[in-house]
Amino acid sequence: MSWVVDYLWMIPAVPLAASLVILSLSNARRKNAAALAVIGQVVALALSVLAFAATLQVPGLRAVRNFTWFTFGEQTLRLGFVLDPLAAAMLAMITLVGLCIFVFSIGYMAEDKNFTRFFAYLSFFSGAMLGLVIANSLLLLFVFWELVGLASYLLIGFWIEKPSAAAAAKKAFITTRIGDMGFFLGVLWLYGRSGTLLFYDGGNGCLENGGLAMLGASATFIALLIFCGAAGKSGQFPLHVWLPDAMEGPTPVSALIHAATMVAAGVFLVARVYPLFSSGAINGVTSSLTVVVWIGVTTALMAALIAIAQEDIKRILAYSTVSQLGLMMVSLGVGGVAAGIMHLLAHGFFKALLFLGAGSVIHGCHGEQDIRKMGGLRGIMPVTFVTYAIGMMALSGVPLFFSGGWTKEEILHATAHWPRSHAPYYLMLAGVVLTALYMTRQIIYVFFGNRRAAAERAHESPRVMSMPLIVLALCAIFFSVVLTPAWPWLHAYLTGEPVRFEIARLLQPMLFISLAVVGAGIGVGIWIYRKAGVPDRDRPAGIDPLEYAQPGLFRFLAKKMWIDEFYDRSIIAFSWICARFSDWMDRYFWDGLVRGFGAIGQVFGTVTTSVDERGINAGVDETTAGTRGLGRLMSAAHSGQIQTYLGAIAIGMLALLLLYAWLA
Amino acid sequence: MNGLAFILIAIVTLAAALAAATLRSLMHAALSFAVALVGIAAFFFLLGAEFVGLALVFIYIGAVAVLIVFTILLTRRDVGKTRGFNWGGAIVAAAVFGGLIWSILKTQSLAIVAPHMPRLTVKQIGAALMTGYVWPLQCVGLLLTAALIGALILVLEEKQ
Amino acid sequence: MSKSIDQVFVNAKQWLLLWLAGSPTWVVQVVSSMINIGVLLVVFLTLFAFMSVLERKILGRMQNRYGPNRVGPFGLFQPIADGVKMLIKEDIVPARADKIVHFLAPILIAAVAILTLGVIPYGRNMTPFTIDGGVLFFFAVGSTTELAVFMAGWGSNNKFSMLGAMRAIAQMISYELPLLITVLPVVMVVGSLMPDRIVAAQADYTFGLVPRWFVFTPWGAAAFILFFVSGLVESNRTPFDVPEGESEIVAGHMTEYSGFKYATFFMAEYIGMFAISGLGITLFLGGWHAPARALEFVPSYLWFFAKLSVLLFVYIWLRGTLPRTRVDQMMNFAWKFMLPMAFTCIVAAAVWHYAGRGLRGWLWSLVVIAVVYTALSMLLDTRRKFAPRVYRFAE
Amino acid sequence: MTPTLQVFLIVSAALFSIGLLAALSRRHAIFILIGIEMMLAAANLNFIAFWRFNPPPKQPIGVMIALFAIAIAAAEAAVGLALVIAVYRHYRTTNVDQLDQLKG
Repeated sequence: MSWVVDYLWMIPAVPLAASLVILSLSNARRKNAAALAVIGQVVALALSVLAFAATLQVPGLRAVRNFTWFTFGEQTLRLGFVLDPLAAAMLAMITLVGLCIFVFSIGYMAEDKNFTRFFAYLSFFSGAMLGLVIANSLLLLFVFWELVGLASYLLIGFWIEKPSAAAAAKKAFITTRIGDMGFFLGVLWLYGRSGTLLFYDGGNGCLENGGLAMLGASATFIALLIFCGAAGKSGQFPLHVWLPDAMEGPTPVSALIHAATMVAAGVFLVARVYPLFSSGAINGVTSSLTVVVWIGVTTALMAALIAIAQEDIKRILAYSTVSQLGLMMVSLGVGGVAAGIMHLLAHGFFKALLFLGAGSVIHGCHGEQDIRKMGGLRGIMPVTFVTYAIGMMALSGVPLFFSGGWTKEEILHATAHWPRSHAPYYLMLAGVVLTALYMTRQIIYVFFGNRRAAAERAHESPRVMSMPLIVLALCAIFFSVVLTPAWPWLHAYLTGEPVRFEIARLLQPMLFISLAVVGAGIGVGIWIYRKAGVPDRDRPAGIDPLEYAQPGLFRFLAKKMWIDEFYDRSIIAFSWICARFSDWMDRYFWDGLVRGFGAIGQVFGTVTTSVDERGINAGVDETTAGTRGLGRLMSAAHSGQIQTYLGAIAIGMLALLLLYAWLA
Repeated sequence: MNGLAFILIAIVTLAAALAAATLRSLMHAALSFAVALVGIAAFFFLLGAEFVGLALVFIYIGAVAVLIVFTILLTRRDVGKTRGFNWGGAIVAAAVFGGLIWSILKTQSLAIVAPHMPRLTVKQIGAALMTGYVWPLQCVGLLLTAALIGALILVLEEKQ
Repeated sequence: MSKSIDQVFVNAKQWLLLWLAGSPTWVVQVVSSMINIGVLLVVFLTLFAFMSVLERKILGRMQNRYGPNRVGPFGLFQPIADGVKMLIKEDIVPARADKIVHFLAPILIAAVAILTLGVIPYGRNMTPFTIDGGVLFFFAVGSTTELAVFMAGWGSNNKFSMLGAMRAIAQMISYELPLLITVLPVVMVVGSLMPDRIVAAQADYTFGLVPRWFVFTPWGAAAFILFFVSGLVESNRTPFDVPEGESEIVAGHMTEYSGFKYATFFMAEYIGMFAISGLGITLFLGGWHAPARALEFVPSYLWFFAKLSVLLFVYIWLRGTLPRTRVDQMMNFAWKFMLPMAFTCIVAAAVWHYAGRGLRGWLWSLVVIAVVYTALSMLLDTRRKFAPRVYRFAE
Repeated sequence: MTPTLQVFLIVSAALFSIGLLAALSRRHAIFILIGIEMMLAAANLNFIAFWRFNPPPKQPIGVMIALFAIAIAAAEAAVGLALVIAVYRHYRTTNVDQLDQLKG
């Protein structure tokens, strides 16, 4: 079945080609654009399913197709594609979620004037991501990585006319660049050490013993550098600032970024180059992995906390994404790669669901995004409500029925057995609580209680938007079938182990723990926010209960812990000062030098001119006069009349002729 | 017979050519130009190059002459006031003619009669065009296309 | 027996030329060409006369009225009466006209029309002038018509004449391309420009009954239709008689002509028609060959003239049936449909040739033509042809 | 008498000079074009004549050159006349004496 890998390149090629074609379409051909994009995605989905099927045949299959890109000297730079369970699962998830999002955006962007451009970018985005997934060379992966970045930039800033959108796009681009810088350094270093960028190359790829042996100790640093890139893309702690701002883009874009493509890339990258991280591990712990763990923990907690105090429906989801990514990072860090990826996949489904649901809400509320202005929407938009509730349950990890729950359990399970320390485990538990809390808050605000300003004119979204929601909701539920510990099919599939069914494993302590935790979170949420949005005792309607109780803390959280401000004060201010300084240097110091030279030149100039005036000119004038006269004479010949020239030519020809005749 | 035909054709051709060069009415000049071309085609026939002759008639009478008369028509308002005649040009032309004649008569190696030659069939020409001269043929085709487009663009009226 | 009947005219000419035995060859050549020209003139002028009266009679039948039926039996002497009338009519030349041009135009146009007759094989060994590039000659000379028409238009210094001439030239030039290009496939397949060779190439019969005429191949059929339409245009016949549309411009370039000159134009038009039809017969309809081997005993020239008269009847029929097209419609048709189809015919002929000229080639070329035809007819949706009328051709 | 090569050359020389005359001495641009065309035709006549009067080469070079020359002359005529029309549209004249913008 490994022949499939030879045709793997088609999966990214189809959407990319589609996007190129769409770009060439005029703005009037909206229908064709959408149709093309969706068709491209469907084809990609079909191909991905084929690839997936191929991997099902052989457990733990890893088919590789390498080719030489170019050769310099005796060095050959080789690229390649790989098909393994990781890639296949990602492919399937991305294409499926992507398809839903595409269909959804047909409805969501219906009134937008740059409809075609939007779909071109969408196809481009998903194509780039697919390429990233199947890349078997760190370089190729990096290329697609940057393409993904570009696509995200284009899409976040899709509404260019909005300055905030443009700013957000820039922020996203630059922030991720900072990460990619480290990534690229890592790539270079890796190439310098191991001489190959291929992951799997029959034993001497850089992720196989052959390559890893060459790396030795530097593996840690390379891994960390690469992790910079991952952190940038999937919004880990120092570089997470761009992700919430990315909400400026159209909601389907946010869905795509958060669920399927952009942020998944970071986690996927770590999972892909996991051998680098874990090389030289003492019972599954390396320094690089520890860093990953702690960064993940920080991110998860911080984001969850911030999410509690946000008012924008999409920002809340954004921060939840950040925290979920942190969760995945932790899981990867503690060695639960499969768990992390499983959560990534599950998260892909339900986060897309949530975002599209939020999009549907926003669409229904005519562009209102402030949850305080909504409320009581469950009657108005039932489909959205039900699906959104499912998504919320999945996200907050309600066990047994929702995919999110199982994957979270897996992760907690993995975290609990981390030898280094137990702190991450407990912190993750707290994170789960917080997640449940803020999701409860949001859903109460949006769907329950009294109808507030924006909810008055609200309406349910058209079918083209609700269908994807339903599909994704079903995915979010039935995806859990392959996740249960009773039948951990996906886990087995990813790790390549055989799978067997044991109902007993269902009843493990972790189940009850998470039940308790999630229950606590939801309960607390309901208790706090039962009267949210309505005046309660002496609390006015506009004020959040938590804000009422703890204004300082709430403010701290609402201002995102002043991280942006901190960056403004510190990094940006510093660069600003540098700029000013160099500007000053330019203005005064260098300029002064130049002026000085100029002055010297002038002095010389005056001297020489005087010499000229007195001495040389006298002679020159006559010459010029002569030349001018000659010029007049010449120009007289240029009568500008064709026939004169023609006559001249004729005479010349005659002269030549006579000459020849005379010589002959 | 040949000589007779030659003399007739030469007289017709040269007379027509002279008329084309000197007639006052532009239209008459153009028409006599066409006649002169027919004469030249007749010369080609006389020299056993029927195909070239036919091509000449076809291209010049069918296309170029029509083009010329069309142009005359389109620039008609101007035809009236082009009465000038530049005698300097006439002198130069006469000088050139003299020089040519002199040099032609001077070189005795030209006073030869035609050797016997098998008739040149169209098939041969076609074969030559398609084998030895295929690249020139392509180039000419390209040139004609370019000329056509260029001419179109030149005479295109600005529609605004 | 049938042989001798077939060759009777040839033998007669030989017999006449026997009188010149011993005189230099060029005299013989000149005399024989004179004979040819004379015969041509007699035959085709008679044909023209009959054609004119027959056309009127047939049109009459088509319009539920008697045609001319007074002069002579069934009005057959009508042309003579017309001729006399034309001759004794006053010959008016406009005062401001360009006299010479005005005078030369009809002569030139008639001369051209008659010259084109010279290269068509009318029967076995009955080609008046056997030129190596006969077809090319036909077109080369034919292209001079445009100049003549222009002369007529310009010479008579009249806006209707000028407009008519412009229209005529515009449509002639536009339709000369399809005309030429539809000839190319035949030339390609036969590999010669000589009409006799082209006719000879269509001599044989498949299974002894279906003649190998090019019109029976898909490309040939398509090319013949295109050729015929272009021929209609070239000879300014309805539905393409825009240049002399009475309703718009009195009589086009013939407006200022009267009397015998007008008759000359008239004659030239008809003779041009004969010539085009003759060429069409030569190229596509197997020239003077019999439609079946069994009928070969009938003299060849009779076959030729039978085919000719059929084509002429079609001309008349069309004139009686179709309304006059609009100038812009005609131009669009020429450039957007005829030309591509003509090129397609070339391709189809090549396909036919390289697929072995058999049934396979037949089918393949059919496919090619069908595909392009459908594509074209989809591309230029005729609904837009009813747009408000625009004149760009006589400005 | 049968015409020798010289006679043909003389005729073509005469044609050439007449073309030159037309091109040099007439004011109307179209005359210049006609003259040039005539000169080209004369040149073609020379080609054919030389081809005919010399022992036959393997490829009919003279004929070929004449053919190509005719084609190119046609192109030249097309462009030239287009130019004339364009110039006329712009300056409302075709008198080459008045078209001396390039005067030095």
